[in-house]
Formats: sequence, C-alpha cells, structure tokens
Amino acid sequence: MNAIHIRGATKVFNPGKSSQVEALADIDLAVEPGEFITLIGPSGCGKSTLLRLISSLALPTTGSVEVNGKPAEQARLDRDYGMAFQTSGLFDWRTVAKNIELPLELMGWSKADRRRRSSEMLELVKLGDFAKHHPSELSGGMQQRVAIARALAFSPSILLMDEPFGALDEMTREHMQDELLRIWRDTGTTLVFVTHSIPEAVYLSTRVVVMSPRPGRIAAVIDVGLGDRQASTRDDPAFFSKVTEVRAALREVEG
Amino acid sequence: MNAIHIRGATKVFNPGKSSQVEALADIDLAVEPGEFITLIGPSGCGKSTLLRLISSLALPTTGSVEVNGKPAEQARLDRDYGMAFQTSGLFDWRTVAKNIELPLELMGWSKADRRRRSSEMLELVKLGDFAKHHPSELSGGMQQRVAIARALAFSPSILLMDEPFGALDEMTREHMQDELLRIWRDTGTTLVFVTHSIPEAVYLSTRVVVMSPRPGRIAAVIDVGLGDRQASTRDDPAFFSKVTEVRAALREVEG
Amino acid sequence: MNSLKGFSAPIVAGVALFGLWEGVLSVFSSDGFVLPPPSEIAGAFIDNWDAVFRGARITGFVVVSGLAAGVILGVLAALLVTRFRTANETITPLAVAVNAIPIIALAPIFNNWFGLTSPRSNQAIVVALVFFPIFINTARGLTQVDRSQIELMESYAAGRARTTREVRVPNAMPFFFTALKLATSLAVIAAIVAEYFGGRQDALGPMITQSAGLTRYDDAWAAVLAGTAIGAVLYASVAVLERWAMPWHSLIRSHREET
Amino acid sequence: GNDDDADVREAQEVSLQLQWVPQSQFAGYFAARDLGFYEDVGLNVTIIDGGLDIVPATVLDSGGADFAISWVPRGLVPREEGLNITNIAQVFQRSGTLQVSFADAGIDGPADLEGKLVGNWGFGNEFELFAGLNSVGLDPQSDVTLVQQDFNMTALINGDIDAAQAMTYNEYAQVLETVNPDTGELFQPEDLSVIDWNEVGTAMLQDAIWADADRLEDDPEYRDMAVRFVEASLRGWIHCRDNFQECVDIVLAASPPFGGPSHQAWMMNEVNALIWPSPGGVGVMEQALYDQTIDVATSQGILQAAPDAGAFRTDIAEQAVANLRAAGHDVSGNGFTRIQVEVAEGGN
Amino acid sequence: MRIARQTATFVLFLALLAGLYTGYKAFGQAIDDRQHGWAVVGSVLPRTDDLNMPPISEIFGQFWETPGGQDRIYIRILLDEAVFTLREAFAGFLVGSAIGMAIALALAQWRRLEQGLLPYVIASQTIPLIAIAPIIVIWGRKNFDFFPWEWQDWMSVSVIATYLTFFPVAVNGLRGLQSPRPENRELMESYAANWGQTLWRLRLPASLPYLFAALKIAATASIVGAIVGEISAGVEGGLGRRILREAFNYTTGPDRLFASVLGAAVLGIFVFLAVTGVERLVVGRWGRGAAA
Ligand SMILES: Nc1ncnc2c1ncn2[C@@H]1O[C@H](COP(=O)(O)OP(=O)(O)OP(=O)(O)O)[C@@H](O)[C@H]1O
Ligand SMILES: Nc1ncnc2c1ncn2[C@@H]1O[C@H](COP(=O)(O)OP(=O)(O)OP(=O)(O)O)[C@@H](O)[C@H]1O
Ligand SMILES: [Mg+2]
Ligand SMILES: [Mg+2]
Repeated sequence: MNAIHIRGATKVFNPGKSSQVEALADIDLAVEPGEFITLIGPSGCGKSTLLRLISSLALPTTGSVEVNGKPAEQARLDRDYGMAFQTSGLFDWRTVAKNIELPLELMGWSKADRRRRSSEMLELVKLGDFAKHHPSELSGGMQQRVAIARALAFSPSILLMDEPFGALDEMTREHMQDELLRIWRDTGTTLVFVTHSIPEAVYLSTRVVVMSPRPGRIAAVIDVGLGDRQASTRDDPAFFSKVTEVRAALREVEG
Repeated sequence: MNAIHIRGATKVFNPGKSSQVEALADIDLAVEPGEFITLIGPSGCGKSTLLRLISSLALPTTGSVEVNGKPAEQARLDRDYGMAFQTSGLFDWRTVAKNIELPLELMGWSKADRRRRSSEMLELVKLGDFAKHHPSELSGGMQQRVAIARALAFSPSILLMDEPFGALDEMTREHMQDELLRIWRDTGTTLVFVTHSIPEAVYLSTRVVVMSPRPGRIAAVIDVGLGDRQASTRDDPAFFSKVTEVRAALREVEG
Repeated sequence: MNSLKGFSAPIVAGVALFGLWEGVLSVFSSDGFVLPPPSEIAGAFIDNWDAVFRGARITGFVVVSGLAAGVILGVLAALLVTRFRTANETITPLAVAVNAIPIIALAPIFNNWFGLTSPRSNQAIVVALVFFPIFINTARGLTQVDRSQIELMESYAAGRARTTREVRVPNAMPFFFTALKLATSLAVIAAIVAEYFGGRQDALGPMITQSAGLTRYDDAWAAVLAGTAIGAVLYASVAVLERWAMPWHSLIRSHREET
Repeated sequence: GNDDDADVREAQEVSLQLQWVPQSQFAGYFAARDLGFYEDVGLNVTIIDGGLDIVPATVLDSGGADFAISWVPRGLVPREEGLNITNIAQVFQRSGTLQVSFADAGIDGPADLEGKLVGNWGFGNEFELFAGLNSVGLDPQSDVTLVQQDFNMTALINGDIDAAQAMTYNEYAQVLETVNPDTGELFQPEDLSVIDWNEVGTAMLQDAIWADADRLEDDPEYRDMAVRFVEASLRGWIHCRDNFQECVDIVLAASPPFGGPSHQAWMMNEVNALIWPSPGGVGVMEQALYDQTIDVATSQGILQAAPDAGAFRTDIAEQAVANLRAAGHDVSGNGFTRIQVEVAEGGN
Repeated sequence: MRIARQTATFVLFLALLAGLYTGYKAFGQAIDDRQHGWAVVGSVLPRTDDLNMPPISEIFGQFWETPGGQDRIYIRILLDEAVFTLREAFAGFLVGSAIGMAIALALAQWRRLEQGLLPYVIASQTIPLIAIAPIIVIWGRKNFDFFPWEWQDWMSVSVIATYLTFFPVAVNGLRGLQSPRPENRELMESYAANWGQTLWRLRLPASLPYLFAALKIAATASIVGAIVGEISAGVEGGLGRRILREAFNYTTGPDRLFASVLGAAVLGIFVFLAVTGVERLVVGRWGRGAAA
C-alpha cells in the first residue's frame, strides 16, 4: 500500500472566470511509506497547491488522492497529517508554548505531557527562553521555528512541510535539517517537503520531485540514494553530483 | 556626509518586564551614499530591528540614527526610504498592480505614469499576467515578488530590504539579484539588505555586516570589493574566498 | 441565474418558517388573535394595501434619511476618535450615553425641540439610534489594523489622512458593513417607535399602536409586515453594496470553502 | 378580632387591570383597597397598572386579570374581534374628553377645525372627535390634518398643533398649571377655548368595569365575586365623593407622585363630576347613553354593527347597588356639586 | 494615573457640553423668544425656551428636590429605580448574549442557514417591541408555569431586553467567527479538529474583538430594552416607568423628564464601562499588540 497515491490530479482556480489559473495538470505520484520526498520548482508552479491536495485542504478539479489506502479526506479525519505552512499561521492570542501545545490538546494529551513536550520542542528549535512570549514579539525566523516545532510536536504518519526553513540562517538551518532527519528516521514518518534550496532537497530526501512552471507538472523524479546522512555528506562528491543533476533538471523546466 | 550614521544605538523591548528582550547593543555603523550593505546573522539577532531603527519605524532605546545628514525621522518624512518587509505586507483590498502603484500615488505620480511603471515592474518580477489578481490569489513567492516590485517602483535614495528573496527559487532569485544590482547601479541608491544566504550577500554587496546573536552586535564588517558583477562572478575564486570568509565570521559568532 | 441563487435559500427558509407558524397556530389557536396566522396577516395586508403603502412611504422616508445621516455622523465620529485621543475619551462616553437613553424618552424631547409635525424629530431619533453601532464598530475596524501595513505607510511618510484612507478604511469595511446591517433594522424600529409618540397619524407607527390598542391585531401585523419589508429591502441593499465594495473579501476564504 | 376573622374566611385573590397609570381617575378602587372595603366583602384585590401598550381587554380575556377598567368603545371593538368580555358596571356617566385650543385661534366648535392641525391620541380616544367632525359635515381623513399627539400639552403650547385633545381631569389642568411665557403668569381658562363632546352630542361612555363573559356564564363563584367586587368598588367611589381629600391622599400614596398634590386634587374633583350625579344608581348602565355611544360608533365605522345584547349587563351592578342602598349609602349622589380646586404651578 | 486623566477630560467635556447647552439656549432666546416660524432655531435646531430646554441649573436642581408625597430626594429615587432596571437588563443581557452567540454559531456553521435565516433574524428586529411586549407579559403571567421559579413581571421585561440584546451579538459574532485567516482555519482542518475544538481554540478567540464591540452595543441595548419593556409591560419600579410618568407630566415639569433621562444615560455608561473593563481583562496582552 502506498502512503500517498495521486492519480491524474489537476487543479484549476476560478474556472470560467477571466482570472482562471490552471495551477496543476496531470499529477501522478506514488509515495512509499517512510519516504522523504521533496518538491522543488519555480515560484508559483503549484507546490503549495499540491500539498493542499494531499492533505485534502483543497479538492482536485479532476483526479483522485489516496492516503494510507483511503481517500485523503478520510486520512485527514483520522489525523494522519502534520503540517507546517508557508506562512507560519501562529495564533496571536496564544503564547509560543501554547501554540506548540495546540495539536497536542486536540489529540487529548494530558497537561503535564503537553508541557513536557512543548519545552522539549522549544529546546529543539532553540527558543527555550521564549515560551511565554506571544508570536508578535518574535522575529520572522523565530516564528517559523515555532511553527516547525508545532508540526513536529506530535508524530503524524504523514508530515507535510512547505518551505519551513526559508527564513532561517545557514547554521540554524543545518541544525534543523539534521533534527528533522533524526525525527524522520526515528518515527518512520512519510515526509513531503517543499523547498527552493537544491542542496537542502538533496541532503534531506530519498527522492526529489522537480515541477515545471504553470500549469505545474511533474517534470522529473530524481532518486537520491545517498544513504545515511552525516556531517561529511555535505562534502561528498556523490552529493554534489546529485545537486548538479537536480539543478540541470530545474534549468530545463525553467529554460 | 554619510547616507546612514548610527551611533551607539541599543534597543530593549518590554524594558523592566519579565519578557524584557535586549535586541540590539552598541551598534555603530556608517554607510556611504551609494553603498550596498548586507546584514547577515542568526535568526533573532536583531536585523529587522536594525532596519526599523534606520527607517525610524522604531526608536532606539539609547543612541542616535542619522540619515542623509538629518535625523532618521526627518528623512522618513522627506520620503528618502523605500522598504520591503520580511512579511510581504500587501493590501488584500488592492489588486497586484494597485499594490505596486501605492507608493507612486503617494508621491503624486499621474495615473498614466503609474500604470506604465507598474506594468514595467510586473514584467521585471515576471508577473505580467497577474496585474488584476488580488494578493490572496498568489503563491507565497509571487506575493514576495509583488512586494519587491512595490519597493523598487519609485527610486528612493535609501532602499531597505528585509529578506526579500527568501521565498524564491534559485533561478528567479538570481534573476532578481541581477535586476536589483542593475537598478542599484543605475540609480545610485544606498541599499541595506538582510539575507540569510551567504553567497547572496557576497554577490550583491560592497560590504557584509555580520551580526552576533542576541543582543545583536556588529561582529565583523567584511569588504567585498568584487567589482562589477557578471554571470561569471558566481564562479570566480575571489567570490568563493569571500563566501568562505563570511561563513567563517558567522560560524564564529554562532559557535 | 447567479443572482437568483442568493435568494433561493431565504425563500425556502421563509416558506418553512411561515408554514410552521401557520401550522402551530392552527393546532394551538387559543391566543391566535394576538399573534394571528400569516394567512390572516396577508389578508389584512391586501385589504389595507392603500393605507399600508402610504404609511410605508412616510415611515420609509424617515428611515432612509435618518439612516443616512446617522451613518455619516457615526463614521465621522469614528474617524475623529481614531485620530485624536481626547476625542476618544470624550465622544465615546457621550455616544454611549446618548445610546443608553431609551428612544421613548428622547421622543417627547425631540418632538418638542423640532416640532411635533416636523419629520425632523423622528429623523433625529433614528439618527440617535443608528449612530452608536456604526460608531463603535467602525472605530474598532479603524484601529484593529495590521501593524506592518501601518509601518509601510509610515515608511512612505504618508500623512495620517492618507494612511487612514489606504489602510484603516479598507480594514474597517467588514466591521462597518456589519454595523450597517445592524443599523438598517435599528432604523426601522426607531422610526416606528418614534411615530408612536407624535407626528402624522397615517404613518406605520400609529397604525400599529392604534390597531393593537383596539385588538385589531391582524391590521397591526399588516403594518408590522410593511415595516419588516422596509427593513428587508434595506438589508438586502446593504448586502449587495457590501459585495460590491469589498470584492476582495470573498477571496479570503480557505480553499476548502471555495470548492 | 380582625385577625381571627381572616382565619375563618380566607380572602379571595382578585386582580384588576387599570387602563392607565395610578391617578385619581382610579381613586375609587384604591380607596376600596386601602380602606378595607374589598376585605369586607372577602376579596384581596391586586391592582395592576396600565401603560401605553396595555390593552385591558386583552389582559382580561387572556386571564391576566379578573376584571379590567376600560372605556366602552375600547371594550366593544375587541369584543367584536372575538374577545368575549362584557361590561358589568358603567362607572362614568359622562365623557371627559375635550378638544382644547387657544382662544385667539377662534376654534369654538367642531366646524372651526376645518383645515387645522388637530392633535389626538388615538387608541380609541379619537372616536368622539371624528363623530363631532362628521356631525358638521367634515371628513376627519381629509378636511383636517390629524396629528399623533404626545400624552401632554406641550405641542399645543409650542404651537405645533392648533387644537389638542385633553381630558377635563388631566391635560386640561396641565395647561392651567403652566406658566404662560407671554405673561409670566399661569395660563387662565379665558386663554383657552374648549369643545366639549358632551355638548356637541357625540360623547361616548368611558370608564367601566369589564368582566370575562364566559366565566360569568359558567362559574357561579366568579359571578358572585363580581357582585362583591363591584359593590366594594362603588363603595370606594361613594367614599371619594364624600371624603374628597382623603381619596387624594390615598392616590398620592398609592404610587410615585404623578402630577403632584394639586393636580391629583383637580383630577379627583373632575372625575367625581363625571360620575355624579348618577340618577339611576352608580354603575348601572343608562340605556340612552349607551345607545348614543353605539350610534356614534357604528356611524363612524368604529364598530361594524351594533353589538349583541351580551355587550353589557346591569344585573350585577343592580345587585351591588341594592346591597349598598340597603347598607345606607347614597348611591345616586343627586346633591353632588363640584368644589373649587386651587390650581398650582406644576400641579404641586 | 490614566484613569484620573480620562476622568478629568470627561468631566471637562461635560462642563463644555453644559456650557454649549446654556450658550445655545441664550443665543436662541436672544434672537427670538417664542415667536413661531423661526428660520433655524425651532426647525433645524431645537427650540430654546424654558419649556423645551429647561435651564441646566433646574435640571440638576431637581436631583436634590423631594417630590410631593415622597420621603426621598429625587436622585435617591432614581438610584433605586436604576438598580431595579439594571437587574432586568442584566438578566436580559446574559440570556440575550447567549442566544445571540448560539445563533451566530449556528449560522457560522451552516452557510445555507446563514443565507436562509439571517434575513428573518433581521426581520425579527424590525417588529416593534410595542407589538410583542404585551404578548410577552400576558404569556409570562399565564403560560410560563413550567418555569422553575414563579414568573415575575420583571422577568417579562428581561425577555424584552433579551430580544434587543441577542441581535447585535448574533450579527457581530457571526462576522467574528468567520474572521480567522485561511491559514489558521486550514491548520485546524489539517488536525481534523472537530467543531467544538475549532470553535474554542480558533474561532472564539479570533472573534473576541468583534464580540466585545457587540457586547458593548448589547449592554446598552439591554438597558434600552428594559426601559422600553417596563413602559410597554406596565412594570412598576424602574426607570422606564419613571420616564413615562415624567413624559406625561412634561408640560408642567420638563426639568424632571430631563433629569430622569440623564439617569438612564448614566446607567448606560455604567454598563458600557463594565463591559469595557471585562474586555481589558480578557483580551489583555495580545489585544494590545494587534491594535495600532
Ligand atoms: N515587538 C517586539 N516585542 C518584543 N520583542 C521583540 C519585538 N520585536 C522583536 N523582538 C525581539 O527582538 C529580537 C530581534 O528581533 P528581529 O526581528 O530584529 O530579529 P531578526 O534578526 O530580524 O531575525 P530573523 O532573521 O529571524 O528575522 C528577537 O529576540 C525578538 O524576540
Ligand atoms: N486561492 C487562489 N485563487 C486563485 N489562484 C490561486 C489561489 N491559490 C493559488 N493560486 C494560483 O495557483 C498557482 C500555484 O500556486 P502555489 O501557491 O501552489 O504555488 P507554489 O508552487 O507554492 O509557489 P511558491 O513557491 O511561490 O510558494 C499560482 O499561479 C497562484 O496564482
Ligand atoms: Mg508555495
Ligand atoms: Mg527579521
């Protein structure tokens, strides 16, 4: 059984109006359980829209999406997903810690467990001092880290992340990448990850999906196969050759 | 006369409360007219806050900020600034084209001129088809491009940009970098630019200002001196050595 | 086709509602005469069409003119209050005070001030009632703005007036329209209650009280129906106006709702 | 001793719906309550205030009260609409409604109202006016401008209307209690010109006691209670005729002051004059006056048709009067004359 | 400190208003006293003679008078009556807000329902109180015997206050419940949060600014409802009946009507400030962050 199975999905916004946009065309994609997939492609090509289809936050215009062997809608109701959106989407009225605890509350965790988990996660994203602050008092990158912590706080069977590390500096970013990989390995989560950084895509994922500009199509799927990542992986020639391969694929679609 | 002159500036948020944060300490910085400065530093170190001080959107707790030989406040009132924020800050109720025209309206441009300029700018950011859309119909990267177009639409003497290219894919980003450099050269604008990408910082600027974590201080100022940028610059060994130098400075402060 | 779609739901709901009303009354008809079944009201409405129509015109004029004046004043006051802090500290309690005075108490005073037969006294009452929700809601919308948008305008050294126009006003629109919807029905109530206390006797207000006072409840409800119709027409106009004035607003929905 | 009596016979709970707020217009009922007349006949009466929107007929019919005070037309119209209520005691024998104008306006009779702004309160208070206009060939809907008048006389004094509706016992006095801004003195009766509908011949009967007709038929206990209630109420009115000041004080104590002592005194005096003399015995309907009321009502289209015989009954009042007479009360007040009440500014 | 300054400005402002009133009155009387057919005064602007605009001194003087037959000064009477009215209004406010919120929730939940029912909710408000007040009182006396406590007439007044209160809460509440940004709504959807969870954790907090604006309107509306209700329902003891009496009495004592109307106004300010206080407590820190 595939973790995610998309068949012939298309998405058209504002159909029939002058502002009609064909966002996605002919998407076919099957993801195995425990895979780490990255989506990469030019701005506006439909990556976020594709994540929305997978999580059934939007319905495909045609085609179907199956997740864990059931319709995406059902998977959502079964709480199979964790998500981090492109905009942080924090709740202004909750403190940082309370934001992270939100999904845990919904899953019915006890107060003590939530408290413990949220401080763990805050340590992970290096915001231990800011538990009691409100989101409007954080910098852009700090907000993004809170949103990541929120997405990772519980262990969904499928994790969807939309450019989660975009606003982070290089070092924090590498730290977060390694943490994410650790969590992924430990939990066996299936991960779909959107990024604009080619090295990031290669470093993180088992397969890179390259998308073409509007209407978004899958232009290439590149198997990475780098095995276990270590600090040295970033300097590995195999790593560079994969980066070059993805870059070439991207240049081609954008050309 | 310096374009920007910051003397002994500090910034403390929520002073005296339990949530007190010392965001900036002892900032001294002088920027020549026509320079291109990038600020780089770990997430939450005070880059956005520093831009706010320069534009007098926030007042320093101590110290002073002078711009074009006058207090920052006065410079703002004289409309010496153009800004692109970290969050796109577009107006939902205006179409994309109208968002770009907003500063032009304020400067009293005629309708025809505005129209012409906004379509020029839309071409520049490759969003010609989306003039009549509303921001909520755009992808994250497209929104960011609109915000960039808005900041570049008029020619302020000082341009402040906060991670403007964060949500763009590599190719679009390189295109935008080159356009920004062209505009900078053509107009003689003084530019202060925040980024997390070390290569971007080196490629764009005359000087890179490296900041240390909270409380933000200027840890190093690195003169780049690469001369006129061309496509080949990105492969230049001098370019790589500067990148390494900046990275080393950053590792040091974050270490 | 599209415009029809917006009306089908209210019609279905209306049929259900009135059907229920009629049905309940036909089963438990003991007090039926105070709250007559819709069929009887409709009958009285048709029988008294001339009088009801004349009354609706007189009352409708007071409603619309008072509403317009009240909205203008409310918006102006809200603008003033967001601009000057002292204005906020003074106008707000005053507006609250005026609003807390029951119209029934204002009616005799206004009738004396402006003359019993002048429509102005009734208009003044409508204004007094409409003003408050418009003022409170609009002021709220004008202040509850996204800080980064204000900062952007500041970076352009846009004047306060300009910032208000470009940021605060659009931001206040949903608040304002919500209040305007409230105000339409308040204006109708205000006009009708004001008419109980003075003015021309052929307006809707006296028709209601006089008929009710003589237990001719079907006639009273026919006049009530006319007042309700005025309110409904105004409300529908506001809804149309809202869609026209805030085309972007319907876009800000989540993807699921859009499908 | 009294306490023991109460233990022997538990007083029956009875409620009375007034047509308006407490004032001397209802002095008889307050007197009967406060002086123990109701208690004497085994009743414990709760008096319910009226108000702007209170329709006594509706309250009575729906069981909100056992008895109600209402003007005759304001009881007959609901009756025609299907409320089975009946007039059991006609307390007021005359109409107290006037149409008042300033003397210099030259409005001396209904004919002079043509083309004028004519105030009235509605609620059935306008029927006499309409009939009066009709009697001189004027159409109320087109030959005058009808204005909804507030329940005071300010509109007349302000000049907003040419002629105002006024009760002899209330609003008329309000004018006399007000300072004339032109002279600095109180308005004088000479300043005013008055149309009295009793003289025009279009007067209609006013305050009467109404009861639930169905209950009277079906429930002998209710009928018995009605007799006792009417008897004690009429005894209250007799007492107020003979003990003027005491009744004024009772009214003033009955509720927050309304119009001040001199105003209530004026009202008591004028109300007495509407009741007394009652040659046929107080509370007993006089057929001629009833016929005139019906005449006016039907000719005006106020009533579609003359009411049936059940609209009023005299048996209860007659029985009450007989009891009172037997107890030695003067039930017709043939020797009644008004007294002179001093007008004071503001009714104080 | 801030409170002191605000009070000072407000008192100053009141003095200014009183001055304006007196000044306008003097101006009106100077140009023409009691001649009808004035150009502006008396048609566009109010009339100025003592009958229509009693002098401020007399209005305030009334407060310390002891009206005939009473042992309390007028301001004391008004105070007692205000407390009576406040009780009716408060009950109406609580019930009305709850009903309003329930309606808002139902309409927010089912868009169809919103389209279908909202027009009738609006229409319900255009039904004049006067047409329903007596029905409520009569039904209250007669039919509400299923009610756990004995039904009192003042409760009927509260029902009328409820009728005026639920509406602003429903309309504003609906808008507030629909106000969360799409990304926040989608987040809750991605968690498959159920209706109650989305409500409690997202929609309600996001709607608070709208809701408090509505509660302020509703609080003062409940006072109006109670006063109108007292008048229509014939319930004695509160400010409503006081005002009615003084209106009947206007010709002979205009200053007392003005004084009692002032009493109602003060009561309205009181409840408004009470809601504002609660708002400060509830919205607290993040609310200040959001406002500019
Ligand atoms: N309004 C505020 N209230 C309180 N603290 C604030 C506020 N704004 C910023 N801060 C604090 O100031 C510090 C610097 O924030 P700033 O936004 O300048 O960081 P930054 O360098 O731009 O980070 P990033 O790269 O993540 O955008 C942070 O610790 C942040 O928590
Ligand atoms: N709500 C909407 N209404 C109309 N068009 C939309 C809407 N959302 C997205 N689109 C359009 O769909 C296309 C794909 O958008 P999407 O957000 O999926 O892009 P993306 O690949 O995530 O881009 P980015 O990298 O810039 O975030 C864009 O052209 C956008 O204009
Ligand atoms: Mg995207
Ligand atoms: Mg920042």
